[in-house]
Formats: sequence, C-alpha cells, structure tokens
Amino acid sequence: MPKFELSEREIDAQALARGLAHARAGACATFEGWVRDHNEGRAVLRLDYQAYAPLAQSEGERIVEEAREKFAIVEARCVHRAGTLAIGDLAVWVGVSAAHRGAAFEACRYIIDEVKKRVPIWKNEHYADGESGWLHPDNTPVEPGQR
Amino acid sequence: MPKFELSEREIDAQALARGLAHARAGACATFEGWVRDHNEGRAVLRLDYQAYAPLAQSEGERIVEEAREKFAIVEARCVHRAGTLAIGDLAVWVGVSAAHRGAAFEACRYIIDEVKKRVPIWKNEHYADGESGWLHPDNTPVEPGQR
Amino acid sequence: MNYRVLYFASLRDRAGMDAEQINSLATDARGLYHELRARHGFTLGEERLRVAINGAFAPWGQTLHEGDEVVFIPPVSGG
Amino acid sequence: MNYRVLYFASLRDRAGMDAEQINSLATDARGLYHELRARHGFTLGEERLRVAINGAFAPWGQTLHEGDEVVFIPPVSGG
Repeated sequence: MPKFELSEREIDAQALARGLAHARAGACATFEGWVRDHNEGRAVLRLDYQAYAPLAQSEGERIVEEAREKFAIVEARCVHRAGTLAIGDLAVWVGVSAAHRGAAFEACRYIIDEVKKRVPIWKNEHYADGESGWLHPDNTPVEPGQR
Repeated sequence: MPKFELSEREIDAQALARGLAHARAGACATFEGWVRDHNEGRAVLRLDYQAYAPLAQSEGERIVEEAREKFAIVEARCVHRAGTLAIGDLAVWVGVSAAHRGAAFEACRYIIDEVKKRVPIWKNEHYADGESGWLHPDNTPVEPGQR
Repeated sequence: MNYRVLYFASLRDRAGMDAEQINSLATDARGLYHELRARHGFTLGEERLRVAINGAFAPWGQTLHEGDEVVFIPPVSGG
Repeated sequence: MNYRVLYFASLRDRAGMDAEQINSLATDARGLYHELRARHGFTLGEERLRVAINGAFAPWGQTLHEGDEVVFIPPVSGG
C-alpha cells in the first residue's frame, strides 16, 4: 500500500486512521488541512489543486519514509486531494501512529511541513471578486501582478 | 457543550472531529491515545481508568480554556474514557481546529500534555502475569513493591 | 469535625474503601492526611499528593470546615 | 534534440498549454528554460524554480537526452 496518495476522490479519514492501528501503538496524531474561506484577507470561494502526479507520488513517499527513519513511529500515511474543492473540504490528511505521543506529533508535523515545501502540488484560489491565482508556499500570490 | 468530557462509552472520534469544523479553520490536529499491549516491558491485557469525576471535568475544561488563550485556535475538544478498556481501544481523544497548522498542533499537544499531568484520572494496568498496578504519570508503578 | 474523604487509585486499594465519613480533630488537610496515613498505612508522602477540597484543588494548609469533602490526589496517569 | 516539456500552475497559464514537444539546441535544463522563457514570457526566474527530468528532481546543469521529459517546478503550494 502506498504511504502517500494523490486522490481525485473525497478522503476517508476514518478508514485511513483505522489503517494506522497496531497493538504496540499507544499514540496517533493526525493532521487535516481544510479549505478555508479566506486567505491573506481575501474571501475564497473554492480552489483547484494541480499536481505533477508521478513526482508528487514519489516525493510524498520519500517524505513519509524520511519520517519513519527520523522518528520512532509505527505507521504513517498521507493523502492529498487533487481537483476542485469547496470551503470546508478535506484537502490533505496526515496520520501517524507510534508507541509514544512525542514521536507521533513530531512525525505528523514533519510530514505536513515537508509536503507543503516539496511536493509538486499547486493551489489555485478562486476569490469572491472573480479573480483567481496560483499561490506560493507562504500563501502569497506567485506573480505580484495577479493581485 | 462541555469542551472536556469523561465518557463511560466508546468515543466517536469522527463525530467529535466534525464538531471542530468552521469556515475559517484551515487546519485540524488530533491526538488519540490507544491502549497499548505493553508498558515498561510488561505485557498488558487491559486497563481500568478511575477518575475523580467532578474535578477531572473542571480541570479538563480549564486546560482546554488555557489552550484557547495561549494559541490562535478556533475550536478544541477533549474526551477521556473511564471504565475498563481493551488493547487498541481509544482511551483519550483531543482535537483542535485553527486557521493555521502551527497553532493547531501546539494547542493539541498542550492539551494532552496537561491532561496527563493534571487531570485526576488513574490507569490501572492488568498484566499477563496476573498482577496489576496503578501507574505514575511517567508510566512507572506508584508503589515500588507492586512489581 | 466531620469530613467526607474519597479515595482513589492506590489510596483506595490501601484503605479498602472508596470513601469514608471521618470525625477528626484535624483542622487542615495536612493534619487529616497524617491521621489517615497512620490509620490506613498509606505509603505516599504529602509531597507526592495534591489535595482537593469540595471538588477544587486547595493548599495543604487550607482550613477545613464541617462537612467538607476532602480528596488526596495520588500522581495521575490518564491519557 | 527533442524534449517533452510539461507546464504547471502559473507556467501553464503563461504558456497557454499543458505540454509541448520541443526541438531545441539546449543541452541542459538551464539552456532549455532560457529558450522557453523568452518564447512564452515566463516571469519566474531560475532561482524560483526546480527542475525535474523524467519524473525525478535534477540539477539545472544535468545533460539532457533525446526524448527526455522536462518539467520546471514553480514554488509549490499544496496542503
């Protein structure tokens, strides 16, 4: 089973969390990224994710593998949505199980931070004023002229 | 709705997570504590939680309130089980939503750390060798003679 | 004076009961614990415990009143 | 040589296409990007981009071969 997945369909967080269970796991940390109704002070209506799928897949797998090497964890999974999402939709899910909570939290944080930095996925936000724009990792527009 | 709850029944993590949703929340961090099959090298069969319920309730609420004051979060909830649990059972659930992931992770970690330090709930582990024992916060036995 | 004392975890096991009504000359939780420790053979020292009076954490030296509910809180281990 | 170039995000919008086959004298990704930047009016400089060749990140100076798939990766914004 891949540890990282790009999904065109709704993410089933509950099923994913069940997949982390293990008798020696005493802790499970999860992170969910939801589509917010605003960014940098602008009202957001929806967004599209574009991805360079083969590289997103391999880079995502690499990140989860790094987390397994760096932290004493039992299981880890990450699923990122592609396509068009509405406010409140689950855009990315990360889950980590471990014997102890420190490793679970740290690995979960590591995975989402690295995914946002390195995985070739791009967010195009559609604003209430009719404009749209591709975003930077820091959530500012890619091209100053866009705003 | 109380932000902290002691529950004799199974915890419904999915319903709890839905309760954290908010259009301005872009991040949700959760923590689940599961009953492990071992502790300090001993095989664990099951465990009981005992609680001083009124104080557990008020101290739990205070902790969630502190998290709301310390971190820029939207919603936070914590539910802790009482009674007898089996290996793999969900013993405690913490969930925090926030505009950004840093606050969500930090508040979630704060709540579980403080709950484990301050809320009057005690874990009695039943071991494969037929013994049982009340545990310290560091998961070592309360009374040295117990082992 | 009369106090109601609740026991949890290892104190409950040692005392062999969940709770008791106690008539004591002790006027604070410290004095009351010393008395109960001698009676039940508790091994946990004051420094390992916290005190709750009527459902709220309180200092060891807080004056007790007739009918107060007193709880000695062993090191907790939830989560 | 012939290369296949894929475009994403703002580069796709500027180029007005998802992908193109290109015949170029460029022998590495740096040379190829300079050529395409001039053609499509890309505003992102090399220092803002990463390069992937045949589905793996690669250095700008890596020698290209006939039929390579080259992707210039704008700053990502998943999550």
